[in-house]
Parts: sequence; structure tokens; C-alpha cells
Amino acid sequence: MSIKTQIITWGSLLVLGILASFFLPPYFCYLLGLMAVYSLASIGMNFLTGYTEQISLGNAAFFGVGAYVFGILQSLEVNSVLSIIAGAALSGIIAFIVGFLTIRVKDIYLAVGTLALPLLLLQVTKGMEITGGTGGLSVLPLVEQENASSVEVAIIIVIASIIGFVSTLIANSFIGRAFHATRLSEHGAVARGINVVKYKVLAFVLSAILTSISGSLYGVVVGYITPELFQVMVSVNFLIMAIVGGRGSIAGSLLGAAFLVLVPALFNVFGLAQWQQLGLGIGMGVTLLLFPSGLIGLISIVMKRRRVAVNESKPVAS
Amino acid sequence: MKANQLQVNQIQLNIGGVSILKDISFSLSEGERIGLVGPNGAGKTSVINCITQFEKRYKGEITFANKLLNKENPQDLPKYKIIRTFQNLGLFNELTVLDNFYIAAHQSFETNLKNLFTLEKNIKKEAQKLLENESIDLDDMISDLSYGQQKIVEFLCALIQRPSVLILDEPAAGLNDFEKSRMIEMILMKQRELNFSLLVVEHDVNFVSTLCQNVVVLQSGELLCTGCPEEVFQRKEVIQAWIGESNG
Amino acid sequence: MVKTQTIEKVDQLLEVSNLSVFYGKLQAVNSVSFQIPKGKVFAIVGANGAGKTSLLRGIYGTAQYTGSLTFNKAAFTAKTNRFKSGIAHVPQGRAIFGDLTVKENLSIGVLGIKKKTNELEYLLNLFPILETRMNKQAGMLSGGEQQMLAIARAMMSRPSLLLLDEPGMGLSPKLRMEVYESIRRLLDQADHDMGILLCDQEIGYALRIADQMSVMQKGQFIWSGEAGSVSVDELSTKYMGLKA
Amino acid sequence: DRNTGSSSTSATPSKGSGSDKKPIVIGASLPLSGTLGYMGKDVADGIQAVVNDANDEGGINGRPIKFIPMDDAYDPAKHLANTRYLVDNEKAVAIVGSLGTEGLKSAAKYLNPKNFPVIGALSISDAISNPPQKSLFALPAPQSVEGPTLVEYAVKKLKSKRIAFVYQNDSWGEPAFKFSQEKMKSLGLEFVAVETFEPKASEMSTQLHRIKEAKPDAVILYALGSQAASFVNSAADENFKPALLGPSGLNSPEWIKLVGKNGEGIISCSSYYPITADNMKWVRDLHEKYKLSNPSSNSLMGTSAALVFIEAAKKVGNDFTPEALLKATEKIKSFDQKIGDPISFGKLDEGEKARRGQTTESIIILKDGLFEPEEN
Amino acid sequence: MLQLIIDGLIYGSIYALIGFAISTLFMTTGVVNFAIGETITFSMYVGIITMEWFHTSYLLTAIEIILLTVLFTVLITRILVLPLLKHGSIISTIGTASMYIIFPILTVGLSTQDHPFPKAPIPQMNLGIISSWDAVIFVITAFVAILLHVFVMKSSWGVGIRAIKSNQSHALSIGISVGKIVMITAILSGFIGGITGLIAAPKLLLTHNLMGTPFMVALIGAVLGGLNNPKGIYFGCLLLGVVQSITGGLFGSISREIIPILIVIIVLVIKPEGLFSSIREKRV
Ligand SMILES: Nc1ncnc2c1ncn2[C@@H]1O[C@H](COP(=O)(O)OP(=O)(O)OP(=O)(O)O)[C@@H](O)[C@H]1O
Ligand SMILES: Nc1ncnc2c1ncn2[C@@H]1O[C@H](COP(=O)(O)OP(=O)(O)OP(=O)(O)O)[C@@H](O)[C@H]1O
Ligand SMILES: [Mg+2]
Ligand SMILES: [Mg+2]
Repeated sequence: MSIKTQIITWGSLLVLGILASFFLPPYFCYLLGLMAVYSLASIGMNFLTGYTEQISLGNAAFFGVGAYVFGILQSLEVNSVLSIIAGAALSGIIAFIVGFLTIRVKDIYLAVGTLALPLLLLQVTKGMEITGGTGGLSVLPLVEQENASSVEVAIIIVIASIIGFVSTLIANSFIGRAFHATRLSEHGAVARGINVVKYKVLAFVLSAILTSISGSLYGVVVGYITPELFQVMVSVNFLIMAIVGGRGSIAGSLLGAAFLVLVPALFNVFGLAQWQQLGLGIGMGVTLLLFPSGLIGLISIVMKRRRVAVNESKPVAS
Repeated sequence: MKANQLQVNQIQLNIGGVSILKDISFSLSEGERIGLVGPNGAGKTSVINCITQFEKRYKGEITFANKLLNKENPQDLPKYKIIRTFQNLGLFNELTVLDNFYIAAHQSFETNLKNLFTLEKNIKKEAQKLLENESIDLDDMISDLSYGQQKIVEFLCALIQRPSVLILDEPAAGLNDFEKSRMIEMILMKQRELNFSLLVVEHDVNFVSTLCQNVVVLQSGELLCTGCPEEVFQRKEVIQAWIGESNG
Repeated sequence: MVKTQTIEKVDQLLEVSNLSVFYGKLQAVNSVSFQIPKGKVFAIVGANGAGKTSLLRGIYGTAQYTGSLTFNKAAFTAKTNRFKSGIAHVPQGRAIFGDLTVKENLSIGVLGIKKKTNELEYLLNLFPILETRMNKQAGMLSGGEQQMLAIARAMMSRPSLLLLDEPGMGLSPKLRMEVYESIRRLLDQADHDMGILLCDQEIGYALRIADQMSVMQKGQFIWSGEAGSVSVDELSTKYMGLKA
Repeated sequence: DRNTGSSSTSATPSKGSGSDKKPIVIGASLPLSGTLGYMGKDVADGIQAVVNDANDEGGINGRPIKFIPMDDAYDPAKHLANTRYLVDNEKAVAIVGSLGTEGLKSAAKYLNPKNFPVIGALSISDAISNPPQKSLFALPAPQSVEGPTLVEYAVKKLKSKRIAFVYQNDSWGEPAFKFSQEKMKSLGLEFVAVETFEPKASEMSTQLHRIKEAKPDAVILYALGSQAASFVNSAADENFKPALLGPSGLNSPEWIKLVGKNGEGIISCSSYYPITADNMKWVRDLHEKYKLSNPSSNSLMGTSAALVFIEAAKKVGNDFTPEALLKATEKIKSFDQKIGDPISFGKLDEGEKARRGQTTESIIILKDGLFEPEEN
Repeated sequence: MLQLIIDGLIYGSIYALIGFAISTLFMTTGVVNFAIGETITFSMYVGIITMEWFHTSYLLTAIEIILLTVLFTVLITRILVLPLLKHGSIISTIGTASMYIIFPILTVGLSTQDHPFPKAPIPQMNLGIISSWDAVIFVITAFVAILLHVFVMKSSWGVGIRAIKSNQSHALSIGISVGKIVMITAILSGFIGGITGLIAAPKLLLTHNLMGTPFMVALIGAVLGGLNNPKGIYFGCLLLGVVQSITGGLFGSISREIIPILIVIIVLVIKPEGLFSSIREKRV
């Protein structure tokens, strides 16, 4: 896709999202906000797992850091944008260190290694005064007015769209290809002059920054944050979003976030509210079996050009 | 000493107490084409790995244009335009042929703001030209290609990196005679354009004699002999070790 | 030339009829039929991407195929375990297990097969270099050594049919010749209960051991015949358009 | 003597128009899956029992009650989503019996401006009711009561000098510890040992070991379920026999089964009457009648919430709006729920107690496999 | 101190058993079956309920539980793991995560209660410092460890298992019945899982979270030692158990949550494949 189509796509997503946040009923407006929030974490996880195949069970740490730094700074009346950036910066630094240390660690070993991060931060937040300890922290609303939650969701949509757009640019640039290259053949990448360490750490940092922003915005929509944000299941959810949506695809990441938020909602609407989690589990399994490359497969099946006949389009050596 | 000369100076390689290379020295001048041959397990690939710094455990010196390469990392060699291919392929399987070209080309095509938007177009154009005579599409997934086709793509990816030293590890394995002669033509043509020097490992006697001005013969990690192919391939010890009597 | 003329035997080891191989919608082999008699080497040559590897994969059941395969008079389904039926495959690209030792790689060649033969000795004779590398991690071997290992592993079970996909790739000219000759010898000694399907790029080498030969292009056989009836040059010009 | 206090009196058949027959919708967001799934399910059953009973008796003003339990897997974001769904799409008149401190806090921010009540915000965290939140009517008694009650009992009744404290390291356990510690200080004492355990801990060997080393004569074991049982059993195995005091929530037949004989003499406190006592038979009958799981201390929270809702509903006449219900709930004073001490709420400006239905707990002691009220 | 070490060894043994259940399937597929703990818990609940309702004997219940875990593991492998494996082990692993969500809901459906679970009717022995059930736990785990080690590292099937681990598509291309060997490891995984449940539940009580924390700790322990060989898992988990027990005992329970995980990360930084696993070098 050319840059022009990207701008159009993301621009229309943005406009639609803003319109929706003011016209949708509050419940769906909230879901829209959650989707936007989670899609950032999902993109973040995708840069790590989908692109460079570094599996992390530690992204909850960045989510939590983003949420807490934002929450604390908000209560100190720091500018909201600065608060988000501060969280992202801190997460980025942590990710840089961790990514660098664990550069030789792979697969499930990496997953377990990164697990250490949220487990440590969980204990730290529980023990600290400023984080509200085990009780958690109330996050001040971004705006104080009649339709505050719609405005908040609209703001989140704007932020998420811009970041989504930038992520797409990164993914389609040389950086994105280099990510793929490090995953598919390390020695091949090295022979093409790609610094594998650099790109792997970069993926880590990028992922952390996105997840952290997602965490900050989560604080905005939900209004209350707790040490539970550092639970393993939070990271697992990000993984689910990235994989069910589409490994190695930004658009897929959005679909993954939508899946995780909308499937339970769908069950509510059909009067099966008790069974939403069960539905989520089954839905996940079935989706993966039908579209192993993720929900994005649904789209690419329609779009992808396919070769049909025997070597038809090829010149014959003669 | 000529500019852009690659010098391999007395390299030794021991891994796990086994001596793999013993005192190998040779040099590759600008524009020269050398064939590195020898029986299986002689250490040819190991020599390449040492030169390109994928193997770091060697002793000895490797210099390029009088600069010591020993301390460099393998990913830095493309900066010197020392480009290699792999015996067992180093392509990115789940990407398209075009993407593989993009990745290969990023080092050789200067990126700046001005050409940011035309860069990809230029790479694509060049890739298209390279693939002109092949039965390979730019949109083909690497994993959907036959082995020989993959070999060709890897070779072309190395070419698009605009090498000044091109190091090929068995580029013609799995190609038929026709493809081989085309590959030779391509190398010669590109060499006229870029004036690179070539180090090629290959088990096809014909291929080496047609392409190379000089050959270096290894056996059990030692330098057996060097010289021009016509002469070396007549030598008894080379026939005995590598070519075989019935092939002679 | 080591090829020996044998008396015509109608006993077919493998009968392939109307075999087509698919990768999704792409058809790589288009309705190919041929037989491999016992005691014979059937060689297929053809340009890159002609479909040789795909044909072997089809026969071995590792790619999606249609058509019928009869081996030793028994029909194959897609699910039949080829390996247990007595077919061994030396795939292109070797497919050795880099994390395992050479010894373990060889023992994979008889995994789940009761037949106890004394192949190892014979194979180590053929590839003396492997003997010295027995406990080495296979991924550390040189390319040619790995190719030897792949051939040896396939022959460990003394299969009735050996599918060889460019077995000479990466071997030195000398060793390549030795291997081909040795395989031919093995076949001749094996009391004609063994057959070989060989794919090769190099007509010269293939002609040395083949009894029958087919030329493949774009998924089809464009020429088939007795190997003795043609010369290298003839075939090269015919199927490759190479100048003689 | 079966008197649910609600069903028997509210059965005035409706004389209103047909549209009045539309069900009254209530709902709750509960953890029905995940590690706390068992708790949410019990609460849902407790609510459902009362709702079914009320409907069988003719509903409220002739309108049946429809209860929608929603699963949030203990995720505050989902809790909030569920709450919004109930308010917005199901047009619920009240949330009844939502569980989970964090989720409730998030929900309150949304509900307060809407004057929408959560009748029976099931959390014993003081943070829910202090300061009072307009929409949260919390049940049962808070931790500021529970911890000190146990401490006082240990010091005054048991005459313990060396008391140790073990608590769950989360928003449930930690406040309990803080309140207990304050109480200790006010009595001029210090805990001789303090240990924590993680919410999902599967065993308590470390805690037991360290507590034992401190040689306490009483241990306040602020744990529930398997963790509490595991501590009790291992202590018995190691012949370590201090007086053991536990939080409300231990009082269920199943937990008693877990500790068996080892549990003899354990002291607990409760906002509800012991289930096995005679006066709780009607609850057990209800659960049996509607084929729901056996009542437990968790299900009683649901029961209590549902009873309070019905009590409030009876006060609003035909005006089934959330706002009216909120006002009506504020007016509940000394409502005898028949499963525990009476419940009172008040106007928001009445301070701490305005949004906390129960403020007392009584000590119960495990004897011969049954928790019984302390004999004075 | 001795008591702390013994405690650590016993809990370490339980972790090691779970580690074995995880690793058997992992060895052929590279997939961590996230649902294994939850399937064990579900089977245990089915077991205890049939025991209560039909008064089945311990032996019968034990067999039932083991068969059920085997059945579930095989089904999960058959329906989710294998079909998804073509697309990578990560996708396959996430596939099992769906069962990780579903099974607890089924378990809650069966019963919302915790249950005491009976021990196997073994003769009470007086072993002094260690209870006879703890002795059973230790001995059975050690026994499983040895058997598994022999099976994986010494038998010809073990070579097949490691070949599949090394490169599955290579294994397929030379005709190894990958599906069959994977199913064998799935059965083994379920079998060990069932035994784990039977061993752990009397010690930990049968709760909905029976395997939640132990699964995580087992995974960490297995990674500490190296997931690819039984020896690594056994000693990794034992080590982790002892470290947890000692740090907890000496410095309090919070340190018990932090110190072991710090150790794991330090070990991984230095030895990325775990303590007891030799790094397989790669060459080009
Ligand atoms: N990293 C390593 N560890 C152990 N042995 C090694 C290593 N690298 C190379 N060897 C050994 O060194 C020898 C030379 O290997 P090399 O790959 O250089 O041979 P080659 O000349 O390229 O052979 P071929 O023609 O078969 O490719 C081989 O016997 C190989 O087993
Ligand atoms: N896995 C695959 N998926 C899709 N298409 C494939 C795949 N493998 C091969 N093809 C296509 O099928 C055709 C035949 O390939 P095949 O590998 O059989 O050729 P080959 O004759 O063995 O060539 P070579 O001599 O290069 O090995 C080629 O056009 C190739 O692009
Ligand atoms: Mg080599
Ligand atoms: Mg081929």
C-alpha cells in the first residue's frame, strides 16, 4: 500500500471513530475506547512476537508502568500528554535494558525470562505508597464536562489513529522488513548488513512504548488502576490479540483487539452474558482453526492475487 | 599492494580441539576471480566464514584494503561491500522475492530524504532487470520456489548489494548446465560494471575453469596448491583429492 | 560406465499413473505416468522449477497429489506410510537434524523399522569421513558431509525403493562419482529387488547409472526412453536448448 | 418459621396495565470464570435464589424480576463494560450484587453522575464506602470492623500476649492487616510476626515455618479457602497449636470439611448467621428448591444484596427508576434480612455509615464440625 | 534449615512432575500446552464427584482421572495443536490458551467448592522427619524423572522425538510419522498430568486453582534447568523449590516471590538455554 492509501485509510478510521464516539450509545462507545486502547498494546505485541518472534509474557509490565506513571502524574496535575510520554519513556528504557540483556534468549525461555518483569513490578507497586499499594489508584478524568466519556474516547481515537498510522509506516519501512528478516534467517540478515541485536532490541523498545501508551489510555477509559494490571493474564491477552488478529500485521492487531472486546459484547447482546468468557475461548479456538494466520487472513484471502495454472505466467528457459 | 585487496594471512582455526584450518594464506586483488576448491570438509566454507567474520575463533589476520577485519562484526562487512552467499541459503522464506531484494539492497542504495519515495521503485526496477531471463516472479514467496530457483535468487540478491568483493559458496549447486553458463555470463557482465573481485567455492570443475583466473586448493584444512585452473586441475594430487580419476 | 545391461523383467516396483502434484492452486506436476522396474534406475532430468522435486514429494506423500501409485503391487493412499513400506527419501536440501549427532541421525534411518541389517558397516565404508564424525553434532558438518549423511541415513533401512533428489549436490566430483558407482553396484548386487528414482540436474552423471530416463519440463515429461539410446549432448540440446 | 421478609409480603398481585408486566431487570458483574469463578458463581446463585422466590410469589407489583449475571473474570475493564451494558442496553433499574473492589470503583465513577445505584456492592473493603460513593451501597461489614474484632477477641478473651498475623498480599488482606495493627497499637501491643502470601498461592509452608519460629500463642490467619485450610492442616501436622482466628468467609460446610478435625476451635467472625444453625434453614431450602449450589458465605452476600434490593423496590411503588431506587435504598433502616444483623443505609451526608449496610460482626467458633456463636 | 530444604524438595518434586507433563509435548511440538494444568484440575473434580456420588474406590477414581487427562490432552493435541502447528508453535500455543480459558469454566460448572482429596491407600510409615505422603511424592517424581530420561535420551523413540524437535518439516520429508510420535508424547503428557493431580491434590487440597500457581512455577523451574531434557527439568524445579523455600524461610514471603525469579533471569542471561542444557551451536 502506498503512503497515500495509508493516509486515507487511517484518516477515515479516525473520522469514523470520532463520529462513532459521539453517536454510539455509551456502552458501545466505551467498547470503542477499549478497542482503541487495546489495539495499541496489540500492535506493540505484534512488533515483538509477530515481527521478530520474541515471545514476551512481560508486556503487562509496560502496560502497568504506563498506567501507573500516567495515574500518578495526573494526580500531581502534570500535563496529560507529558504524563503519557513519561510513562512511555520509562517503559522504553526498561525495555532497552531487558531486551539487551535477554538478546540471546529465545522462544519459551524468553517468555519466562520476561515474566520476571511484571512479577517484580507487581510486588513493587503493592509495596509502594504513591501507587496506592494493593488498593490501587483512581485516575483523574481527562476532561470534566457533560459528555466527558465521549470526549475521552474521541481523544483516545485520535491518539490511537496517529500511532497506528505511524506504526504502519514503520512496519512498511525498512525497519519492518528488517524485523521480518531477523526472524526468518538470522545469518541471512547479518549477511545483508542488518544488525540483528539492534533490531531485536528496537522491537522490544517499540513494543514497550506502544504498550505503555496503551496502559496510560487504559487508565483514562477505566478510571481505576490496580496492581492486577501486572498479572500474567494481561500479557497473555495481548498475545492472544496479536495472534488471533494476525501475526506480523498492523491491521491484524486492530482486528485482534476488536475480537477480544467485541466477542464478549456479542454474547451479552444475545442474552448469554454469563457465557462470554466461554464464548471467547471457543471463539478463539475456532478462529485460529479457520484462519491460522489470524483474522487478517479473512481479508487477505479476498485480496491476495493467486497463481493458478501450471507455471503459466513464467517464461520458459530456452 | 593494490587497492581493495583482500588478504588472508596465515589463518588457523581450531574448534573443540580439532584443527580445521592450518595456516591458510592467499590474497584476492581487485577484479580478480579466484576459485576455492577441495574435497568435502576441506575447510572451504570455514575460510569464507572467517573472512566474513561469521566465525570469530580463528587466529591470523584478514585485511581488506589494508584494513584489519578481525575486529569487525559480520553485519558490518556489507559496509565494506564484502558480500557473501551461503551454501545452505540465507533467504527469508516467508517473504516475497521482491522483499528479499529490498532487504538486500538497503545497504547499497543510499537513502536520503530526496529519494525516500523513489528508492523502492529503483530497487524494484533493478530487481526486475536481474530476473529478466528467469522463471521467477517478484511476487513469488521464497518458500514456493524450487531449490535451484532459490539459489539463483540468493545469487542475485548478492549482486544487488553492489559488491566490491563477492564471495559465493557453491552458487551453482543444483543448477543445470544452462543455468550455470548463464550465471557465469552474469558474473562477468556485472564484474565489468562494478569491478568486484570474486571468491567462489564450487565443485563443478567446468564452472571453475571457465570462470576463474586462479584457484586455491584446500585439503584437510591445509593449502594444497594454487595456480591457474588449467594447470592445477591437471595435477595428480588435485585429481586424487578432489576431481577423481574417472572424471579426469 | 558401470551400467550393466540386464535382462528385461516385467516385474514393476513402482507404478505411477496420472500423478499430479499441487501446492494449493498451483499445479507443479501435470498428470505424469511411468513405471520403475525392479533392479533399475529411473532418472529424471529437467531445468530448475520443472517439477522434479514436486514429483518425488508427490510419490512420497509429502505434497498434495492426485493420481494412483502402486508399490510392489499394493496401492498407496495419501496416508500410507511410505517409509514403513520400504521407500526411503533423500530430499533436496538434505533435511538432516542439526541438533542431533551423526550417529543419531543415522539411527533415524531405521526408526520404527524392525528389519535389522548390517548397512552401517557398508555405508561407513562408502563414506569413511562419517565414521570419524560419528559423535559430532550434524549441524556442524560441512555441506558435503551433510549430503553424505543424508544419503547414508536413507540407505540405513536398505529400502526397496530409493528416491534420490539431486544426491550429488555439494559433493566433490570425485566423491559424487564414487557414490553413483557404488549405488549402481549395490543395485546390481541386490538381487533385483531394489529400484531407484533419481532426479538430477546433470545429465552426464545421471546417464552413468540410469537405465531409463525422462526429461521433465513444466510439470510434464517431454521425452522418455532408454538411457543407453541417447548421449549427453543429444539430450542437452533437446531439452535445454543448449548449444551442442 | 420460614420468613424471607420479602417474598411473603410483596406478593400483591399487580393491577396495573399490561405494560407493567414487563420484567424488572437487574444485573451484576461477577467473576464467573477464571480463578475467582467459584466465588462469582456462588454469589449469582445466592441472588438467583431470592429472585426466583420473589417471582414465584408474584414478583414486585406483579412484575417479575429478571436477573442478568455477567462474567467479568475479575477484570475491572470488563466489570465496567458489563455495568455499562446493564445500564445502557438492558435498561436495568439497579445493579444488584456486583463483586470486586476494583471493578466497583471503576463502575462508581460512571454511575455516580447517573444516580444509578449498586444495591449490594459486595466488597468488604473500606475504600468502597469511605468516603461514601453516591451509587455504591456496600455490603457486608467492612474490614475496619473485622480485623479489630478478631484482635480484640484474641487480646481480651483469649488473653493472648504473642499474636502473629498472616494475610493475603492484596487489597483484601492488606487493609485488614492495617486495621488490626492499629487496634493492636491502641491496646499497646505489637504483632510478634507478620507474613504475607500471594492471592494465588497454592501452599503456605514458608509462612507456617516463619510464624512457628516466632512462637505465638494466637495466629490471626487472614486467609480463606484452600490457603487457610492448608495452613491449618499443616500446622496440625507439625503439632503447632496456637489459637487460630480467621476472617468472615470461613463459615461454609465445605471449608469445614477441608480442615476436618484440625479445625476444631477455630475462631472466625461473620456478618451472617452460621449456615448450619436452624434459623438459616430457609436459605438452604430455597437453594434446594431451585437446584442451586449449597449456600455458602459467598452466596449469602448475594442473598443479602437481593433481599435489600427487594426491600427497596417495595418502597418505590410503581416508580421503578434507578433514581427512585437509590433514594429508597437510602431510606432503609434496620432492615432485618434474617440471615445476619440488620441493615441500614443513609443519606450521603450522613458520613461513613451512609453507604455501608452492616457494621457489626460477631465471633463464631468451630465446634464439632459447626460454626457456632460465641457463648457469653 | 533441614526442614526448609525438605519442604523445598517436596514442592520442587510437584513442580517437576508438572514440568514433565509440559515438556513431553513440548519436546515434539515446541508447544507449551497452557491448558494442561486446567485439564488436570477438571479431571480431578470429575474424579472427586464420582467418588462422592458413586463411592468409587480410590483405584478406580485414580484410573478415571488419569484416563480423563490423557483423553483431554490427546483431544487438545489432535484438534488444536497439530492442525495449528503447520503455522508455527506460537500459534499452536495460543490455541491451547483457548482451552486454558474454557476448562476452568467447566470446572466451576461441576462444583464451586474446594475439596479435600484422599491419599492413595498406602501403609503409614514412620519416616521421622518426612511424612509418608511426602516420601511418596519424592519417590514417584524421581522414578518418573529416570524413566523419562531413559526414554528421551536413550531409546530409539527418544531420538525420533528429538529429531522432530530439531526440525519438524525435515522429519516429515523423510517419512517419520510425526503425527504418531506427537500423539505418543501427548498421551505421556496426559498420563504424567493425571499422576501429578493425584499426587498434588492431597497435599495442596483440590481447589479451582490447584494447578494455577504450580504451573507457572513449574514452567519457570523447567526453563531454569532447560526444557529440552528431563534432567534439566527435574533439577531445575527441585532447585527452584529449595530456593523458594529457603529464601522464604530466611527473608520472608515477599522475597520468596522475588528472589527465585531474579535467579532465573540471571541464569538465562548467562546461559540462555537453562542450567542443565548444553547450548546447541549453530553454524552457517
Ligand atoms: N563450528 C564448527 N564446529 C565443529 N566443526 C566444524 C565447525 N565448522 C566446521 N567444522 C568442521 O570443519 C570441517 C570443514 O568444514 P567446511 O564446512 O569448511 O568444509 P567445506 O570445505 O566447505 O566442505 P564442503 O565442500 O563439503 O562444503 C568439517 O569437517 C566440519 O565438520
Ligand atoms: N512449497 C511450494 N509451494 C508452492 N509452489 C512450489 C513449492 N515448491 C515448488 N513450487 C513450485 O513448483 C514448481 C516446481 O518446483 P520443483 O521444486 O518441483 O522444481 P525442481 O524441478 O525440483 O527444480 P530444482 O531443479 O530447482 O530443484 C516451481 O515453479 C516452484 O515455484
Ligand atoms: Mg562448504
Ligand atoms: Mg528440486
